[in-house]
Amino acid sequence: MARFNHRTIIALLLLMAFVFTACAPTAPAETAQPADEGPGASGTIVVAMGAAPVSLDPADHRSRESETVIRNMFDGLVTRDTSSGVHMQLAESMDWADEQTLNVKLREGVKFHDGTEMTADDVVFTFERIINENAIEYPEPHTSPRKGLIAPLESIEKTGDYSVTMHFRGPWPPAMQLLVHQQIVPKAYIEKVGTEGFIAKPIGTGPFKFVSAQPGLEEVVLERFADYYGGSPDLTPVGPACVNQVVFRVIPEASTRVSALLAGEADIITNVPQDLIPNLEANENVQVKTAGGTQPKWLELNVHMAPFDDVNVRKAMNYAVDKDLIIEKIFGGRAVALPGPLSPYNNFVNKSLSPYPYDPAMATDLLKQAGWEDTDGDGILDKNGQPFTFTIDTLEDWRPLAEAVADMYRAIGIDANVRFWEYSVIKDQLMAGERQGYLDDWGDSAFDPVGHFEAKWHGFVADTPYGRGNFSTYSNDRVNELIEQGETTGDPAARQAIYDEAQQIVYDEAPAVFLILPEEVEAASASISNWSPASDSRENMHDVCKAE
Amino acid sequence: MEANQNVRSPLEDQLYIWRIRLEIWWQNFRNFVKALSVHPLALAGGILVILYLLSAVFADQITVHNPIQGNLRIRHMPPAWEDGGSWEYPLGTDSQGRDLFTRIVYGSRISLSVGILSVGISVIVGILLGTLAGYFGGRFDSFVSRLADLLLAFPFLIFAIGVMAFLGPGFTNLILALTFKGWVEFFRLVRGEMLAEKTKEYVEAARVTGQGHVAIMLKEILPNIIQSVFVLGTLRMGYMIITEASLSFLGLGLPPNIPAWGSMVAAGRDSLLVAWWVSTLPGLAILFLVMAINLFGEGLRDILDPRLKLEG
Amino acid sequence: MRGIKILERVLGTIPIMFGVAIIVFFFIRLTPGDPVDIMMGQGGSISAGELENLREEFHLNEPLHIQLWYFLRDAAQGDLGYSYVLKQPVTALIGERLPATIELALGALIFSLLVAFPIGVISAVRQNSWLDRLSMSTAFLGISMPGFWLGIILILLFSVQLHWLPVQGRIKLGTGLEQHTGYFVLDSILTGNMEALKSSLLHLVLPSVTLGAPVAAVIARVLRSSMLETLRSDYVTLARSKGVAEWWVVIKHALRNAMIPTVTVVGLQVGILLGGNMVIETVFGWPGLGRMVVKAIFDRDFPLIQGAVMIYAFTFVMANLIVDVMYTYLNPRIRLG
Amino acid sequence: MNSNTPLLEVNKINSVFPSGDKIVRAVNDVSFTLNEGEILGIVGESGCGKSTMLLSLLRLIRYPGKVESGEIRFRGDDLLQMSNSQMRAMRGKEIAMIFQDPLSTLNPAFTVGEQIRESLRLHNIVGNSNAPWPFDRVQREQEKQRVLQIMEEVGIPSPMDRYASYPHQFSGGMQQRTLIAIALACNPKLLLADEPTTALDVTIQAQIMNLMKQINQERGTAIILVTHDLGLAAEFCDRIAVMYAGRIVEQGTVDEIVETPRHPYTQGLLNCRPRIGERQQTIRPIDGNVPSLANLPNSCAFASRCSFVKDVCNEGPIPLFETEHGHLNRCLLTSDYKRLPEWDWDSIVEQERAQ
Repeated sequence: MARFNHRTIIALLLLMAFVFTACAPTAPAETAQPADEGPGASGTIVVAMGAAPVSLDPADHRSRESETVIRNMFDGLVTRDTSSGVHMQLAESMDWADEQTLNVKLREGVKFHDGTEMTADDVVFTFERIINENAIEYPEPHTSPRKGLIAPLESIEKTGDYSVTMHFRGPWPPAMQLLVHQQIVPKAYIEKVGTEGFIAKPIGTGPFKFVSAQPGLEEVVLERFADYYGGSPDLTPVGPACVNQVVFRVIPEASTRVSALLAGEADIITNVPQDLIPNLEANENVQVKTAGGTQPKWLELNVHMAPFDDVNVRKAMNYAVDKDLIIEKIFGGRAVALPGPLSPYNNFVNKSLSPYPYDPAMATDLLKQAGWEDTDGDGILDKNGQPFTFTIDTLEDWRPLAEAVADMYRAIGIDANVRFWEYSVIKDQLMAGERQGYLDDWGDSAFDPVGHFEAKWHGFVADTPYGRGNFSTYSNDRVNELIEQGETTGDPAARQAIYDEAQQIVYDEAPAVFLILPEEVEAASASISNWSPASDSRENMHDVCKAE
Repeated sequence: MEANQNVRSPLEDQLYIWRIRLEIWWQNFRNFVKALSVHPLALAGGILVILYLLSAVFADQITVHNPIQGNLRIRHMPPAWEDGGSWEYPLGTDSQGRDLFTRIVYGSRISLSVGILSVGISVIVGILLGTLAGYFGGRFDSFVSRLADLLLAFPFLIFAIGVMAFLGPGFTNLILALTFKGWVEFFRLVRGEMLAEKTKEYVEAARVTGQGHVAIMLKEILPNIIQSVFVLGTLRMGYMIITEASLSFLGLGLPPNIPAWGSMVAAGRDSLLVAWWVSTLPGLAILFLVMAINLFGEGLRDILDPRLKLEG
Repeated sequence: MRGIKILERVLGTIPIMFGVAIIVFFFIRLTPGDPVDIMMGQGGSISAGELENLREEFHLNEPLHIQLWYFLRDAAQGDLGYSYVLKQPVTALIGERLPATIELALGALIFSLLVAFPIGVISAVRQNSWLDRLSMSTAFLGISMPGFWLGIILILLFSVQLHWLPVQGRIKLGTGLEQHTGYFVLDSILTGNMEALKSSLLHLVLPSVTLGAPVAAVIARVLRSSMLETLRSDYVTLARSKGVAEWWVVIKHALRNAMIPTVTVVGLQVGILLGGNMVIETVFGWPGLGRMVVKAIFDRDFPLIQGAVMIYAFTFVMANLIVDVMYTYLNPRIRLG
Repeated sequence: MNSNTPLLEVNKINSVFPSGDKIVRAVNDVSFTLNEGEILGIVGESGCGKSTMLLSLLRLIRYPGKVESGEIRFRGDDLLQMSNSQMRAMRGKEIAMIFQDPLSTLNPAFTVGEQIRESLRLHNIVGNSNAPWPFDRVQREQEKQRVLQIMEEVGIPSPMDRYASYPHQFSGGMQQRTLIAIALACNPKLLLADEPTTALDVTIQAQIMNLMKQINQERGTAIILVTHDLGLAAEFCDRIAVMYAGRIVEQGTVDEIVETPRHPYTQGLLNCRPRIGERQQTIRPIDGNVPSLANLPNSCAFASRCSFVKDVCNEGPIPLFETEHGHLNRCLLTSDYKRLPEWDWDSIVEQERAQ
């Protein structure tokens, strides 16, 4: 009797081990094989990112991290250099036949990673795969999430082996800026292996070709593409990539990323926490670089809920925040104060606007005009018996900024405190106008008001992009009208005037406290050369080299 | 004199009884303290626990600064004993320039109540269900055990997020999230011990003398089991306080106007290289509290446990 | 006889798994937050129409019980659906990430047992000696410091300062390890790839220590208190009177009986090892299931959450089953419950 | 080792337990001798240190207690001077011990057969292959046969299928037989029995006593039986020593102790034992209770309860007086010191105290 249970126990344990492994159907996949040393190329660069890419299919994602990796494997018709703007890439030349049709002349002799040549068919296939309904068949037929980004594109037709014509529903000034974010995919290859095969082993025209990827894309290994056509002629040096292998690895915890850099396990790390920058700068074999940020921060006030229904109160809230102190102390000087609703780096920013100065006295006066005074001497402003309490809702990521702002409000007698939420939970309550104030950011990677300005400051209109992120429930008819005009006027000067006026109105009505725009901070080991952090979420590894 | 002595009114009887009880209680307390003094560690533990309780109760009297109001100009000031530190902020300041000593003292209020409440509720529920399940067995036992398995298998984080999402981040929701699974451990421990104790002779002896089931459970078996429950309870106290840190690590922490050690440790982690004290000192506060509770518990156990006494 | 009971418990896990799945099914759907909206992220403009057809695609518009029916029907055929965000079949994702979590949990369990048993036994045998005090205070350190704090400190010390151990990840680049089972240590042994073995073990050290420390602390304390009991028992005196050597008395007679209450506690700790390692996986960049579940929960990626939760439930219940079997094996008096 | 030296010679051993600031003198100045094959009974109320004395013989007193002084000569060599490993070789091989509550003394986690076999393996009774665990199958088989044989001897029915069952599956009597089997595994010369039958009911008690009698006669194993039941000791033992408050107050052959008890305590014990057959008998209990071992008077410890107490009893330590040959007792009155005028009382007391 005793012998019997010996055997069952051992049998059971073996069963356990087998079950755990059996239910893990991993096809024998290669981990990062050392790539063959291409001519003149040297070494491997490890880029440590804070979050994992979602997909490697250029048409099936909307995440910055995915774009960071994708734009090293795939090139688009045009590309952008953060300093010098948009340049031709796979397109040789582009000209507008009229405000709604764009003729594109493709570069010839460009090869995909599998050696096949890129032609007009691939470009047409790429864009149709984005704008057609249910064009992506894996895992279930669905439309590309990027369709909205190029919504005005009505159709695209092949006009020659190396030329295509794009037809738009109306004038679309930001066309160039937004085409940068659409990359060309190989038609023949996708039709052969299907989307499932494509995302397992992506083929593109970029400087690097795909080698392998860990589950959930925690680690993506790319290898130098020897016969790369050289990239955009305007961006020297033109030619194949400098380094032999690039690995994008995910390290979610900030201090671990920094430690990985200091320990030499990572060569480049992204979104470095402000507090750790002094340490990195002090270390001689580490270099820290910053680039203009694209995530402006606001504290949006609910304009339909007292006390923020009064414009004086909203202005006072702007005057009460010492942005320079926050920039100097919390961001170590690596941020700029927001002049108004648009980020200073946006092409159509209203240059006449300057940030609300820090003037607590003015703030107190404005509040007094609005009827808020500390009548019962308890240190908190009150109005007909009601104390001025203000709960700032935000995400844990913006904890330091939120707490600093709350401190400053407490200093002028507002009983302010902060609550951290999960975005998906708080979003519905914000849209329903149930909350007082929400501190967050809104991406502006296209440096153009379209896709950014209307989502924040246009009144909310269901089933349209207008006011999708408008948490202050602010709506001004004139501003709405101006925004709609701005989207369709082609002439840049006219657009500038439209947006200037819109920004002025929003500035004066102050539906939000315009806070700061932190810079993108990245760090790399000293052995890395000609690398610079990109603010439009593209870690351009094309020219980056690593001295052994 | 003899006569009226036994003619006492019922009230006087009650008083008399209460006086006797008081005396006995006082007697027990005195030799308890005498026994405690012999056991140095327990004494140290006890004093530390009392210190924590005092700091929780008299937080505003002890501290000078406001625990919530920050001042960015004195951000990341090192503790007094390091260069750059000043005795006005003995333990330095955090990333918002708030005095760390004040926040830790106020933090004891929250963390102590988080620890005590969540462990307390878990212990009570755990013992109640564990005793019944272990003692009676049968369908009730298998039902509760399967429920425990279910809860144990239910990822804690989903429930925590659910609670935080539904009711918003806050103190009571945190307790709810912690006790949701907390009782399972005590349930399984008590059930396991009850199964083992049930087969022992003294339980049969008690049944033979006609004691009811409830009496047996409470008077006979529980005193023996309370030992390991006590050990696990004191360990879980620290664990509960730390879980609050993990929750704020994932973005679900308590709002900053409720200073809690867990969120302080989590918030300070990024600047460990630059300002080690912001995250470490609240962590040490947790450490000493857990250590104090365990040492005091250890001493209490040696004093109260009859078997550990030497004969004679 | 006992084998049948074990089989009973194994089959018993199926209802638990589905029970958990169904509870989770309703729980996450009722929690505020809309997966499609999160997936769309913030940037750029997106017409609500597109949101609508995405919801259509995920059957999110149908009433809950219909959605449940879809889920159960597919799950019965082993198809747990596709992750909304990662657009890969859930079974594949979990299958790839589960071994990492289990390898870390096993590493932590082994570390904690290797540390807890000697400390527990010695501090009981040498009660109130300086060794007892020292081991107990380090045990407290293990209990009271949050995982991420300990992890970051260990990284700063052993990786950044001393360069002894790697900072993060499961293995260094370029070891050319062929994965068959997903367990790197096992794979490197199977394929005889010594370099990969060395690297995967080195990468396992710090995360296992961080995850295992609180578990070791608890086991050490419980083992110590039960050892104190058994060392005082009569059968230990009998063993001594038989002429058994003192250390053998402690190991064979006292420890063997002290294992009984300790095993239950170890069983509970296994739950923490599996469920609680999301924080450790985040700090050490360990591509485990825990971290993926956290992201899935915040993304309201329902199929992925359900799939992962069912696997977690299965592993939890299996771990408890193993503990119960060990409990009856250790304590002959209790028949398998 | 010639035949006339006694098997065991215990000479003024003292066992003490420091607890807090007081010192508990559990065994003080106990001396006695035991010859080959002889059965000595040690009788006394519980708490008089008899069990501690037994454990002291095997040096099994748990820290912080220790055997402070004295000699324990087993076949000539003093056990107290032996090294630990030598002492371990003696335990179980030369001197074995059985205990009062068999259920809590048998290890609940191991099978009965296993616990008996362990003694054999410890002292390599059956063969001596020091092959490690998996390869010593042959020796284990032999040992198993030996165990089955011993189980047969101690009267455990059908040992084949009882070999692998666990202690909690045995009855009280069966468990005690197992303990005896464990003790006899290595055929020791001396068996220490610490109230072996107290936990058993009378019928089983008789079986166990007969078993021990049979072992004594067949194997010549000397036995020290510790019990509080004077009647049991009277039937079973050759000589009896009465212990009170850590001291031996009377020692002698069974007949001397039963017929002519000298010490008032022994007489008290005899009186409070119901004799079968006599109808109305008044049992006169000894009132009062044993003084705490922590603060023992150095004078006669029984004085407070003795009905013949004189003030001289409380003056100083009472030496052992030999009334008949070998019949010692520690009471001034019964030795009737007045009847032996020629004894210089003071010098005897001085001399005794001087040792």
